[in-house]
Amino acid sequence: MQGTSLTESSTAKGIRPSEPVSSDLLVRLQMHSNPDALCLVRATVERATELLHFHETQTRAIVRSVDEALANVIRHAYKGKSGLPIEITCKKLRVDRNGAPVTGLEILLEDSGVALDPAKLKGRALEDLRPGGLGLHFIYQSMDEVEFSHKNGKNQLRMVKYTVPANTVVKPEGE
Amino acid sequence: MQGTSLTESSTAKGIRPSEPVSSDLLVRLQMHSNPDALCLVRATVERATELLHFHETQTRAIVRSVDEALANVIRHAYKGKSGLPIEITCKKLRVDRNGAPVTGLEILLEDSGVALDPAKLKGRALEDLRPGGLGLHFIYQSMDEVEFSHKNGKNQLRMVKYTVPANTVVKPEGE
Amino acid sequence: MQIAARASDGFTIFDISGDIDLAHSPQMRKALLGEIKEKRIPRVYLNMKNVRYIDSSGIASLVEGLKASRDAGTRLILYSLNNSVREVMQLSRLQKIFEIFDDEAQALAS
Amino acid sequence: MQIAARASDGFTIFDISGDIDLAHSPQMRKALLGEIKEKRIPRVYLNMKNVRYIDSSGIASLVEGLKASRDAGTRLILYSLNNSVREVMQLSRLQKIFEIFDDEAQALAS
Ligand SMILES: Nc1ncnc2c1ncn2[C@@H]1O[C@H](COP(=O)(O)OP(=O)(O)O)[C@@H](O)[C@H]1O
Ligand SMILES: Nc1ncnc2c1ncn2[C@@H]1O[C@H](COP(=O)(O)OP(=O)(O)O)[C@@H](O)[C@H]1O
Repeated sequence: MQGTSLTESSTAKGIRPSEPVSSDLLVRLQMHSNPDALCLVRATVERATELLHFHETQTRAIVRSVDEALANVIRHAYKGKSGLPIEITCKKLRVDRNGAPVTGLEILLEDSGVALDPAKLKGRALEDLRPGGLGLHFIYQSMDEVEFSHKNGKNQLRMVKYTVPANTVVKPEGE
Repeated sequence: MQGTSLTESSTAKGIRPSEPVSSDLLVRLQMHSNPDALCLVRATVERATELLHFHETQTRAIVRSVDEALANVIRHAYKGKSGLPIEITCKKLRVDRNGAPVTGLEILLEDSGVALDPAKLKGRALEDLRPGGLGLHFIYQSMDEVEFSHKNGKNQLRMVKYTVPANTVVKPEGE
Repeated sequence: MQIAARASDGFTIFDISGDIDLAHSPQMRKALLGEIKEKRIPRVYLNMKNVRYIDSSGIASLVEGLKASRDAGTRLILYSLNNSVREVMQLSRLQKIFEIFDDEAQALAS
Repeated sequence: MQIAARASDGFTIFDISGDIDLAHSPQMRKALLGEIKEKRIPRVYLNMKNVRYIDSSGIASLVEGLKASRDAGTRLILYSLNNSVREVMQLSRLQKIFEIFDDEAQALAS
């Protein structure tokens, strides 16, 4: 017996091959600030990472980061109030910030909650055995780029992970 | 040993219980008419059905219907052209069209492709062994309500499935 | 979807895994028709054990394969279908049209 | 998430399955603290075999449980952690703080 792998990427019969589009949108999700909806986002992000051929450990790290970031939006930006809008945009990146060819997943979270206090964003020392304060730590440990910003009255959190670590890894100070 | 099930629905610590919101939006997805994105939608819809406690067989039937309907949008409404917008809205229904209390999942698909020809929407006789023409059959077999419409220049397909079959099941004629 | 071929004297086994959907059914179709129409392999087996999902375009590709094998006077044999794939076969009323076996041993012995 | 209790003389086993996330960690926390703080059960076991995901709020609830058990002079024992849960324990640097065993037999024998 001889093994031949026939895996290839192919377009569907009768489907014209992808034309170059301005953005490489994978999917955009709109949800309400309801903890029950987190499992939907985790599933979507998991599949998006599979599409980009991330390893299992990387997939879990990305899913965890998005989930923790959304939990923070619900608990902190929206102070636990449900029914408020959150948007998650997943894009495929083909170049890093220096224009070098890469495969990356960019995830942009947007909410209209209270703007965050950058001083609180460092996470905490883990030596202290107490509940809470782990979410940001997970995110900073897992993602290659993490940027909080406030634009057009919205909080934005942009996270990027590359399939192979990029040359330029932006980590917050103190990590 | 004695077995006690502790399952209950509960809100997170520090989270105020859900306030009544006008709509029961679970999630809205925006994607491009790219076959690769179908797997993302299937994963999201699968979790949405789990959230509403559909049985496994029902879950598969719903996921299949959404997937087939999206494939039709890509192949027929957009004629295989990629990069064009599709929107999928998943809502939880608490009452059926007669106001009777139910648990249902409503899925609304919207595209801006060519309006469809109602004459073609009947599916085909299965006796004829030939490839193609199965998608609509799957959808009509699986969902409790299936409605095609055209509003504000957009094609809309509204599909509903109830956890227990509703009294009023709207099936297209001929089914 | 991933598809790998195990070729032997007189037959080929395709081990398919993942989702056979609009994005991937053309790849399966190409593999099937290559083995059936071009190489005219007497028996082509599809191991569906790890197929998580199949859509109507995947079913259409299987039907095309079946027709090609009938034309060529060869066999197309499916085995290890999970519930999801079985349901789709039933919905399409194809479970009696295809040769379907429970597992590889039964399929190879058939 | 689903949580079911198997209660016996001197210990309780919680079989947890699914996702321990922001929506469900309060339910696990309540179950844990009830057994540890209120009932003061000497050994509380968490069977994590079917836990698909745990987030930082789930970890926080486990830490609360651990603290409560230390205060009460009882034990909280975890077993059958999959890769996903193990990774989160490591990220939180908690893998050495908790009593963690490979499977139920080893946990019960400890
Ligand atoms: N999206 C956000 N909006 C506002 N504040 C935030 C946000 N995310 C994190 N923070 C702040 O950073 C702190 C640390 O967050 P984290 O590490 O996730 O732990 P925890 O949420 O358990 O406190 C939070 O307590 C909060 O003050
Ligand atoms: N979204 C749509 N827009 C336009 N036409 C459609 C759409 N969905 C289905 N149709 C028409 O209905 C027919 C039957 O669809 P279907 O049962 O899914 O099988 P197939 O797509 O394989 O032909 C299609 O061939 C097409 O003409």
